[in-house]
Amino acid sequence: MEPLEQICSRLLARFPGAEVSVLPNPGPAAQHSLLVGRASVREIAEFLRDDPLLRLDYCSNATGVDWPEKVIVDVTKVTTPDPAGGPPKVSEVKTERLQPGYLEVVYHLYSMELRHGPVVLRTRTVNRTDQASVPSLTPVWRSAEFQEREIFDLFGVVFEGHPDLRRILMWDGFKDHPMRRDYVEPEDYEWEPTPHGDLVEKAKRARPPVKGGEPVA
Amino acid sequence: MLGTGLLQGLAVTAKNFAGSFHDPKRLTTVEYPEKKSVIPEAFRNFPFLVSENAEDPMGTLRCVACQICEKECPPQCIYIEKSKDKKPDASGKMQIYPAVFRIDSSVCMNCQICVEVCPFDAIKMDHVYEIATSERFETLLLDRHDLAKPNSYFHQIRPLEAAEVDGRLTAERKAAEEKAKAAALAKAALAAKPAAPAPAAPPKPPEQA
Amino acid sequence: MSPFDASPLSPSGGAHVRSVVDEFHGDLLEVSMGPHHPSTHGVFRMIVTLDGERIVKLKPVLGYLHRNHEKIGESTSYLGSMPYTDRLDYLNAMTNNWAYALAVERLGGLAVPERAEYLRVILAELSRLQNHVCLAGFLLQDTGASGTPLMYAFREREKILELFESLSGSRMMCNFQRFGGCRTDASSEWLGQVSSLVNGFGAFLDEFEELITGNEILMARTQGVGVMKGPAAVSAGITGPMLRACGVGYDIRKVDAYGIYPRFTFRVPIGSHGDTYDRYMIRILEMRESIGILQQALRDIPAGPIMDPKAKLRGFRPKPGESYGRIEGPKGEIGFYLISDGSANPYRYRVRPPSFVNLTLLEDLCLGHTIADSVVILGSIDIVLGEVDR
Amino acid sequence: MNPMPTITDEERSELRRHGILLTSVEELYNWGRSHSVWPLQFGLACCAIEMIAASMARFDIARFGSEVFRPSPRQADLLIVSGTVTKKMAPQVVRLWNQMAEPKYCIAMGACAISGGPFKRGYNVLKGIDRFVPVDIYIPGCPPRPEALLHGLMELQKKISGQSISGPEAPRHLRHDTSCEYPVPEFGDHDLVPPKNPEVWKVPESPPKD
Repeated sequence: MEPLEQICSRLLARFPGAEVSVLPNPGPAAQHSLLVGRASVREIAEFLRDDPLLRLDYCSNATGVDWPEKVIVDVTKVTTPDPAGGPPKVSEVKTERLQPGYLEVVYHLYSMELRHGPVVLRTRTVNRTDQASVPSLTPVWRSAEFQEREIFDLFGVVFEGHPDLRRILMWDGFKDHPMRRDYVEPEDYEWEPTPHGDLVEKAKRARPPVKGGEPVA
Repeated sequence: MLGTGLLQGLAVTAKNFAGSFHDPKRLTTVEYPEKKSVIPEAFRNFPFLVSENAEDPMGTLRCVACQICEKECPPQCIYIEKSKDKKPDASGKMQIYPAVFRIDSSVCMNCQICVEVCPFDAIKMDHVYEIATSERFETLLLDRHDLAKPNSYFHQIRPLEAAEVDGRLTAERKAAEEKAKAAALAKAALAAKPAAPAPAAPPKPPEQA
Repeated sequence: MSPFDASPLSPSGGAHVRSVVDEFHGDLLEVSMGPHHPSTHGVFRMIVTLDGERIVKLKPVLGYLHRNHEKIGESTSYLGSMPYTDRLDYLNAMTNNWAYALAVERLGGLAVPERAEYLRVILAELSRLQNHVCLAGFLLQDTGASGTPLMYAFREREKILELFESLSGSRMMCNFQRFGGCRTDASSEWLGQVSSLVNGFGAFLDEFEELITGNEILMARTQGVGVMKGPAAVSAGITGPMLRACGVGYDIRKVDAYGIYPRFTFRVPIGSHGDTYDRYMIRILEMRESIGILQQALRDIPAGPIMDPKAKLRGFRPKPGESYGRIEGPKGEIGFYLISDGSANPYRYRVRPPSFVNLTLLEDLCLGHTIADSVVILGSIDIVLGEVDR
Repeated sequence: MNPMPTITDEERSELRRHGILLTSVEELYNWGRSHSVWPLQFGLACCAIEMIAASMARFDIARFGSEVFRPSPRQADLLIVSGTVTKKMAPQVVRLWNQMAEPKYCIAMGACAISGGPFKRGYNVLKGIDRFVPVDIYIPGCPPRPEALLHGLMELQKKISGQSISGPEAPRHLRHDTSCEYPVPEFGDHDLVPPKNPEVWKVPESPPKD
């Protein structure tokens, strides 16, 4: 299969103005991915599926990843020349910036016809609350149908153009998206004889210790 | 001809039926509870704590309450509280011991990870599986008294592994003794030389994680 | 909307609405099959709309065994997730272990010694044997052959489980693979037992096929039932024996050549009709190929270490990055997608379950058939709910 | 009034050896009940495969009179909860239990059915079926061996044989003050409503022993 950079430049030539970039994977697996903007992900997916050199006709895996907003501390080194003529002083300036949270959808694409892959396709929502939507790729690869429903259910990503977007694993009246990292479980800890971590506190709260009929503070 | 396949299949069934009266290959039933199937040595069900001495199980537990298994246990069904004081272990070294050691056998997934991560060969997997009970809270929460089983029992259920563990532990203890002896000798030698610039390093404290 | 309109589920349009249902406009009956139903292989539910006895609409309802595998995997160490993978597809702990180990080895850049690779192949193929033989038994149970074929299948399965137990300590939940190798080494005695089982397995398969393959009732129940076409299957991400039954020769053992599979000569059976009978036959033929792989592996297995010396059991913290590892499980492509942020727990832990994706086409396969056929079709998909719902 | 003359178990077995069968209505009734326990054909997860294995030729649950796995709860006496009960499945399990006719028994097979087991940390996992259904026998293990299930079944038979058919200790179905209907939980916004049945689920007052 051609390298990902080449696919990326071909995509940029074919879809001018589309947001496409290669997101490197620093790990030893070196499975780099194509980061595609929401607006053009459907056309790009169709191109990847139909291009004779790629023929990525099989979408193996579709999944969501939750990236909550976080504070990133940028450390920049500032060199100030010493007025006394000595070696220049190097000081570190820390600037904090808030990286907005977003939900990411990852597709692993293979070609059954040409037997190559994977190409990892990623796309992101604007935020995690009111604009958590991306176009559905179910019309391109039907195997995304259930998997996108699962992402909708567990992460709360809304897939525009999905033919049947309902909860799939949890019941219909369920309100939360439990795979998000800030999900809080219902409290249910009356009997925890081997508690660990934050369970210790929760177990105590659910069942205050009793000694001789009197609650112990 | 229609029905040949059916008849062929019935012939196989008949062969198996007849065979089930005499052919040991087709006699598969193990008549539990009168007869029990042979349990392989590797079989694992629930963990137990190895104690050196059957008479004083609490005093001779190999466990030093290092809490590695507690941390690594995937379903988090182990709960340990360290003791405040120390007791001599099998080789006479002063060690912390578990004041509370609980395993919730109604949560345990029999995965053997506690055994693999234990650096002291203190926790091993048991073979007992007849533990159905009608009382959940009392019976299924195992404390250290329920969990302690002597090394002789370990030898009985897992002879190969127990022999290997015993050999290794004896070698380690011997090496530790020799090291201690050598250290003592060196110390004595140093003490004999009053001009020694610095005292010898203190003996290494008992290994803890 | 008329119930005979194109199902909104199918992006391909209404191609699957058969003329047979167009002729009648009788009252429709909605039946909820499951989650407690003897032939849904666990807690699976289908909401079936019937016209007479014919299915006009079928909606699978999942999640009755959704036990939060992925959420737990994100709060557990890499090692701690290994025993959980046993419980995904609980018939094939060994292949689940292998897929997970493969993903983590890619994430951490670990190598696997040769002997461990051979052991993995042996265990995976044994796993495939017992999965397929169970599937054949369950499928026949669903067609109405209550008891006998399933009994014979379980008789053989027990022998394989005994081998698993004597090597790994547990019949089903093996927890055997480790990152960079295997947990314990197999003795030559154990390998001898495997070899005698493998040599006898062909005779069992002959007997099993004699019992059932030529059976006219089975043929009538399965031939031409639930026909799947290759292009639809590829688009729907169907993998494993299901895909190969409709003529697409895609086997990850050949395509990805993971482990040491290129060293073995084996064929990939391909069906031509894509119906339920083909799906049954593919499994029987795959078992025969597995026997060949096992014989080659048992012949060639070298002596040596079984763990990568770089690998350590505790405190595994891979560098930030991600990896996707997949293998050909008995049910199809089982993959694990991991994102590491450098800590002891994975940031994202995702299982790509074969039977979940294979269910995508269930409605298309069942439309126009009778409700009794839907049970057979579901049986031939070979789902395990532990993996579908996770 | 003189106390009723009683026969010890030793005397009874001694008589039985001589070919004399002495029995009471209670003994006969319990013997009949305990040796024809028909389980519901109901599998949830991994343990269900071991349950199937127990009913197959090698372990042969038929030797205990329990091979008749009934697909309908109306015909079954025993609910073997074999696997993880999720919150989505819990109402259905309770409904099945309600549909079974008395006398009925429940075996919680495997860690998940007892307490949620390894999956108890999951947001969709019920921490033990005994929050909604009274459980007679708990079989720990993940999964328990088929022999362990047979052992659990024998424990259940023992329990049935020990029941008296009158008085305050009588089993549920012989009393008028108890119901065999249990409230079925409903799906809420975040959890089951109610999350447990306090009539059935009684946590011990005393903290766990050392």
